[in-house]
Amino acid sequence: MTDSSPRSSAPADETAATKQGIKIVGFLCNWCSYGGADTAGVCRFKQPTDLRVVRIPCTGRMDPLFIAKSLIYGVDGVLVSGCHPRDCHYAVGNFYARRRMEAFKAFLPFMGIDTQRFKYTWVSASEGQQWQKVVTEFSEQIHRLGPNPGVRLRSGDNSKVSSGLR
Amino acid sequence: MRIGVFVCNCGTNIAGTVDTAKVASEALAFADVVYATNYMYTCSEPGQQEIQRAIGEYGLQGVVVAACSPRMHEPTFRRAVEKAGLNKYMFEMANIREHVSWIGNDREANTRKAVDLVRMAVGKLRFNQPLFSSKMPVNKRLLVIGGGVAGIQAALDCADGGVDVVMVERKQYIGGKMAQLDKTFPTIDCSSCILGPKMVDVSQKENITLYAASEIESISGYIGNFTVEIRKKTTYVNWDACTGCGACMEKCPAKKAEDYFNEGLGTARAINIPFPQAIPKKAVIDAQFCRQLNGKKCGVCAKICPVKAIDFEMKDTIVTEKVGAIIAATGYDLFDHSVYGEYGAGRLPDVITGIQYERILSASGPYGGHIRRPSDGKEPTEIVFISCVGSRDQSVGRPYCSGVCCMYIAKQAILTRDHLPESNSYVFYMDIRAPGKNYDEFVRRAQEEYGVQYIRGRVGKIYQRGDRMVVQGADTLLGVQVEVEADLVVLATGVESSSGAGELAEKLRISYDQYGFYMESHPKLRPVETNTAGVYLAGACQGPKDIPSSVAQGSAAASKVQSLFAHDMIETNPQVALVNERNCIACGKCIQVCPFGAIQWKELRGGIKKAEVLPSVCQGCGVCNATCPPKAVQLQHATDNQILAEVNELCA
Amino acid sequence: MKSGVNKRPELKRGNLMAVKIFIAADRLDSVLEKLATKIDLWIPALLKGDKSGPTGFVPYEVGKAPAFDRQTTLPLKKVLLPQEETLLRFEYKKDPEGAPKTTIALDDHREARPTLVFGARSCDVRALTTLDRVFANGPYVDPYYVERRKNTFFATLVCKENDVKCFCSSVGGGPADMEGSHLKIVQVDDGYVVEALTAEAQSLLDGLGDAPDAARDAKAAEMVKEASGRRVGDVDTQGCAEAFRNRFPQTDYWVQMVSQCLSCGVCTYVCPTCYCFSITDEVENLKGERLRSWDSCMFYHYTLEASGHNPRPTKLERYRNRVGHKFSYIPEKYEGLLGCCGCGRCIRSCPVSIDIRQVVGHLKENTNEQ
Amino acid sequence: MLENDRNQLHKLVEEALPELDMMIGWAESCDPLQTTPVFIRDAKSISKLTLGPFCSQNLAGYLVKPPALDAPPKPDAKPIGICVKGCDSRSLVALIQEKFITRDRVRIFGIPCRGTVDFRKVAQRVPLANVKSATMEGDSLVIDDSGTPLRLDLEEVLARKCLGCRYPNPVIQDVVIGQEAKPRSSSLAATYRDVAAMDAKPLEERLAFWQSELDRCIRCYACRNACPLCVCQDRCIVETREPRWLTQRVGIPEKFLFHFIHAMHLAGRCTGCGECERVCPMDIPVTLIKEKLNKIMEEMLGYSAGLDPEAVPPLLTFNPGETEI
Repeated sequence: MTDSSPRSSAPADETAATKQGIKIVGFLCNWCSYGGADTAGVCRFKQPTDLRVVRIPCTGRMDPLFIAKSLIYGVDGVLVSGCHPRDCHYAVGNFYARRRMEAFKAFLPFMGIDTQRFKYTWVSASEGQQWQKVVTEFSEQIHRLGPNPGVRLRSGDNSKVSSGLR
Repeated sequence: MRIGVFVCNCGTNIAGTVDTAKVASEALAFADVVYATNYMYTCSEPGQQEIQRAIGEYGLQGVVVAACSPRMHEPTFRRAVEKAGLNKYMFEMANIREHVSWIGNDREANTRKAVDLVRMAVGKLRFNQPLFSSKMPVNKRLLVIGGGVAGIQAALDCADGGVDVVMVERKQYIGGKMAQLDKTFPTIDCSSCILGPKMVDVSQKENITLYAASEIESISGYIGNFTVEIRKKTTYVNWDACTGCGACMEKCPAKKAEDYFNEGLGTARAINIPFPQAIPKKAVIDAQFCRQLNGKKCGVCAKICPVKAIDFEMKDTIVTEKVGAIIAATGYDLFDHSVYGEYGAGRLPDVITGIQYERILSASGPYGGHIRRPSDGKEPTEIVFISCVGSRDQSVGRPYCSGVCCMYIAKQAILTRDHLPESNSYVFYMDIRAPGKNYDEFVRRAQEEYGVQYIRGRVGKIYQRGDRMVVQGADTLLGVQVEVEADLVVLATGVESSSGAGELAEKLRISYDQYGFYMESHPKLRPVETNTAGVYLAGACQGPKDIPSSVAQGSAAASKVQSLFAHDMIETNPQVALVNERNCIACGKCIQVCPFGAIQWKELRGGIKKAEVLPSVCQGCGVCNATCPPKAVQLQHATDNQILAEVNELCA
Repeated sequence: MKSGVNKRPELKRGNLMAVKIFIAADRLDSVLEKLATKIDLWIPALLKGDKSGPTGFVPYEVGKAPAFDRQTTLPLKKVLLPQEETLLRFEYKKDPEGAPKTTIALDDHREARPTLVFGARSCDVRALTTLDRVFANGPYVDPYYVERRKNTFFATLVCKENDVKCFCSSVGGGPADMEGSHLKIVQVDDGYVVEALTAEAQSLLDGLGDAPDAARDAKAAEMVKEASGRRVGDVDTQGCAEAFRNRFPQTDYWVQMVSQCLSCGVCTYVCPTCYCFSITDEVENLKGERLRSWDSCMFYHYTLEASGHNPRPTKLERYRNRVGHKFSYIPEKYEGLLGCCGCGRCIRSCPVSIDIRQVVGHLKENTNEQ
Repeated sequence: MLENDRNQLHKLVEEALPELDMMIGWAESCDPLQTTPVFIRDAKSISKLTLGPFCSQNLAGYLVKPPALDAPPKPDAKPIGICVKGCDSRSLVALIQEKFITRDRVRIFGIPCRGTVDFRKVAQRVPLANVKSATMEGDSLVIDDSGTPLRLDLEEVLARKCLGCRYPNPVIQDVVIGQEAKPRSSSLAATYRDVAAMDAKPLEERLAFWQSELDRCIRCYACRNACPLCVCQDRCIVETREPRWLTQRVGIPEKFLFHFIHAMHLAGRCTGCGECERVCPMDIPVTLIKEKLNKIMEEMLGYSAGLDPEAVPPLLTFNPGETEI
């Protein structure tokens, strides 16, 4: 991607307020993706500024409930990134993570939470360019979705929906 | 908690696009932050002194530095706060350079993000706990898995240094692939002449215990304290008695046994010592071909053996060894070229592999060192070498370069000319990779002094015509199709990971790449270490390598082991999992998922079971923490509360 | 805050002529709408669409139909004792100069607005006598409760029919018990006869309707008479306090009675007299809140001590405590008043059909045999 | 038929009781539509044991809940007898699989099941206040509320989980009482009909649905405590401050997170017994949440919990090759 391309930055029609409001939390494994994000920085690959990184030792440490917690309480997007499968620093941590996150991803929309707000990916410490691409695309995706409404009820929005279950 | 925040300008690296003064002043408004400032170069000597001064002056109990990546300077700052009397884990870093100032030019947005990152770091720090390393003794014995040249080098280096070494080799002899080679590039010295003495050394060193014809059954424990079970495979010969006299081989009536050492070019006896210099020089019965073991009446060897070493009732036995470090030197295998239909799919008898050609060239080989072709024993005059057979070919799943083939083809072509001065050699190649010392000169000699014809291009087809073969290929430099009528074709089959490498990696709990080669800790800076502490790599198990590199790695791994063994005790990393027994429900899920076997059962009074982490084995990945349903096991320094605190700062 | 903290809220019974009105069934909604303009109005209502769904007390909204046909799933205690309430807010103030000293600002502002619960049942209202003893009568007076209590009025239904799990009469109440109520509601064929029992309540009825005609008045009186005469439940609670003390150490009895308990909080959360609470501080950066939230003595964490010791480690101790609390400790402390109103909710909602009537009923039997 | 089965159960339990530590089964309660679990240690109480469509409780959980969980059995302890329906037996398999209990610790009395009654569905047709008795006559449920006896088709008042039941017969048992029952479903589609209906709704509607449903949650934890596989019980992280996942607030986010925790901890382990939904006093379809995860596990990883005591729950293992899960 190039810096001159208008599409590479956040949509122009967005108000400054929404731009300011978007917060994406990134859970990055220390060995690969955190390094990849560092590499992207060292190479001065420009990225949107919405991402806030939490450093974890391994995606195997990633309990999907961290993602649930983030999205339920209104973080606008969650990005999890680790070592490529078979390159895990701990041999197999990302294999566990892959299953857990894949199942979680399929589960999220059932509860009414947009699955597009969550992404997991694999980026190695040397893939600065790939990291730039991931962050840029995901940030754009979240900007398109806008701020996460979370799950809070707006006032007066009580039992409007009846159960069609029994 | 009294927290100090230090925001680094990093010259203009950070201050150029982040308002560091504003970050510091906003940080000062956070709960628990009692001091915040920005500084030109926080990692500099005066910068560190500023942190230490503030710790003293403000009674700081925790420090946040907002600067570069923690992968860069976390150790620096940890040392700095430790010097000022804080526990080094009462420190957090906010990465506002690689993750902020260097990736965006919007000063306002960058500053906002930097403030958020500092807030998250402060949030996490509130839950930090001082952590302390513990010490445990080191068992100064080494296990070397694999008795090729890399393993031999490692074993001898360590044994010379006074380390007790246990060597396990799954074949009945040590020496590995190098023992099968005739000469070595680029010096053309005799492989067995340089390897032989080392093999003898292995057998004669008192502090080396050799288990040949043995495999690793299981490995448990951790750095400094591994327990290894070794399966000694049935040889049907009592090696304690066997003198290697070879009388049994001479009389054995089963003469059509597979000759593995000669790569199937000849035949062996069912009871066999594969080559005269074999170490250990002990006979082994091949159960597949032995008449006695296949229900026929025989037992000739048992009758002839002067020391009564033959034991047809022998079974596998398991021995247990305790070691403090492990070197994996399991070597490589060669690509099976039968997947290439264009090269005859393994059906043309005179299309052979490079290693078979080594055996043909070898004076101790099946043809006594005379170059003949396998089909009819005729001396070849036109010989074609084809490089990159199973290397650099995505279509067969081998996209990597095997690194050694260009060189051994050149060597074999030179030797061919030495043996058969009238012969012509042709080499079909893609590129010539000869980056070692004197390597390129060597290849040039083959071309210029020995008249080997190098043709840049792939071979499209080989087929039989009369008693010769037609090799059709392209010369991409001339842009023409070429055809060579050859008596013998040698395929430079590529290097692939040793069979069973994956299973062994799982026993060792180390990772391996998609081709089965073991993963080093860091491709540049930790090339012989693995991510499992106490397990090191040597030779081609880590990736294709030639002899000098393998030997260098063997020595490198040995030096790693010796530096480990220079300590009587080792310090453990305290960033490991810890079980809160009160919350543990003994479901055992952590034990089930731990990639390192670092969690075990512990029994309390009354038979109540709880999980227990072995801090010296735990590598700190946190899979257990993510898995534990009541979160009784917490990864220190990345606890649920710490991660939640960071998330909470963003939810607020 | 200081005034009236030591005495039980006075619920004056007016000497005035009783004021009665009739509300036709089809006018109920408009009457409630009118009432809601005078006072914060709560009604029992379906919490989920279908007619057999769970019910509870909710703030009235126009168009919301009250569910008078059966006892609510959840009790009305949350009107006085919300499941979660902020007791106070606090904020650390840092010196803008960066000096390490911080000061703290507290805000315990609260507001109790006049509230009417329209359609309570006598068991629910009677249950408040227990809560009053704990929160209002000293020695520790809870201002949050007291202020709401003083400002809350109850229009109570005379119970037309009870189910097999009701036992109000066994614990001192009854289907027509108006103890603590301000208005009495009698359901007649085509509407409701509502009668003010206190002076304050009388003003609430102003302009809501006319007096019932003689036939309806007579019908209402007849229904009240029927209900007053109805004895609901046959649990013998005489001497239960002492019987409990005897049973206390008999583990076998408790094993036999409550082995099936799941240790969940249903019985306590649906109980109108259970008031156990927890207090936690929730802090975000410099600001925080002190929360009071429902807790349950059936939970392990309720009695978990900081040391890790738990005096009631299993459901047996916990369930025993619940029974003891209602049928022994409270009566012994408060002149024989039982800590149970006989509403039967704990029986109705128990996932494993534990019946507190049996547990209490057997307290006295064969005490020595067990 | 039911009578015969009950007699058979009494007889078998009578024979087995001397070798048992105790027998866990169902007994009648004060509510004709619901049973209560009963723990039988002496022969004279055997007659309390009952069978039938009101035996809704899943008894498997009693084997592993505190205090049993905190005190390991003595080596010489006798086995525990337990009655299980098809769905209950899967919970038992899961508990054996996770090594909470050994197979030889339990003597399993398998009860082929024709479905259990959801009393809330009965309540939609008849006010529960006066139900004096409820009995089965063929495929009908006869309710006596001291008026004309009301006849309800059993199918109409079955619990939701029963409608898509694939395993009415116990998958593990020592003895079987009565005749084999016919599965109501043999396909994923039938079993997960409600999940599919939910999936078909737009995202906003799903969110509104769960907001409205979970809004009623009072965090009484009955769903958790009734779950035979919620083995943490008193150590559950929804109540702990260390670690502190949740506050005591009763806002929608807290309730969402609570139910996410419950669901994720059961992912790949839930056997779909429906206890969480049955016990909910607020009538929240909490099992539906787990059904979705069960469906994901079946479709994505080909795993169905509680069928194979030797299997490893799918989230406790991995397969390096599954790049396209």
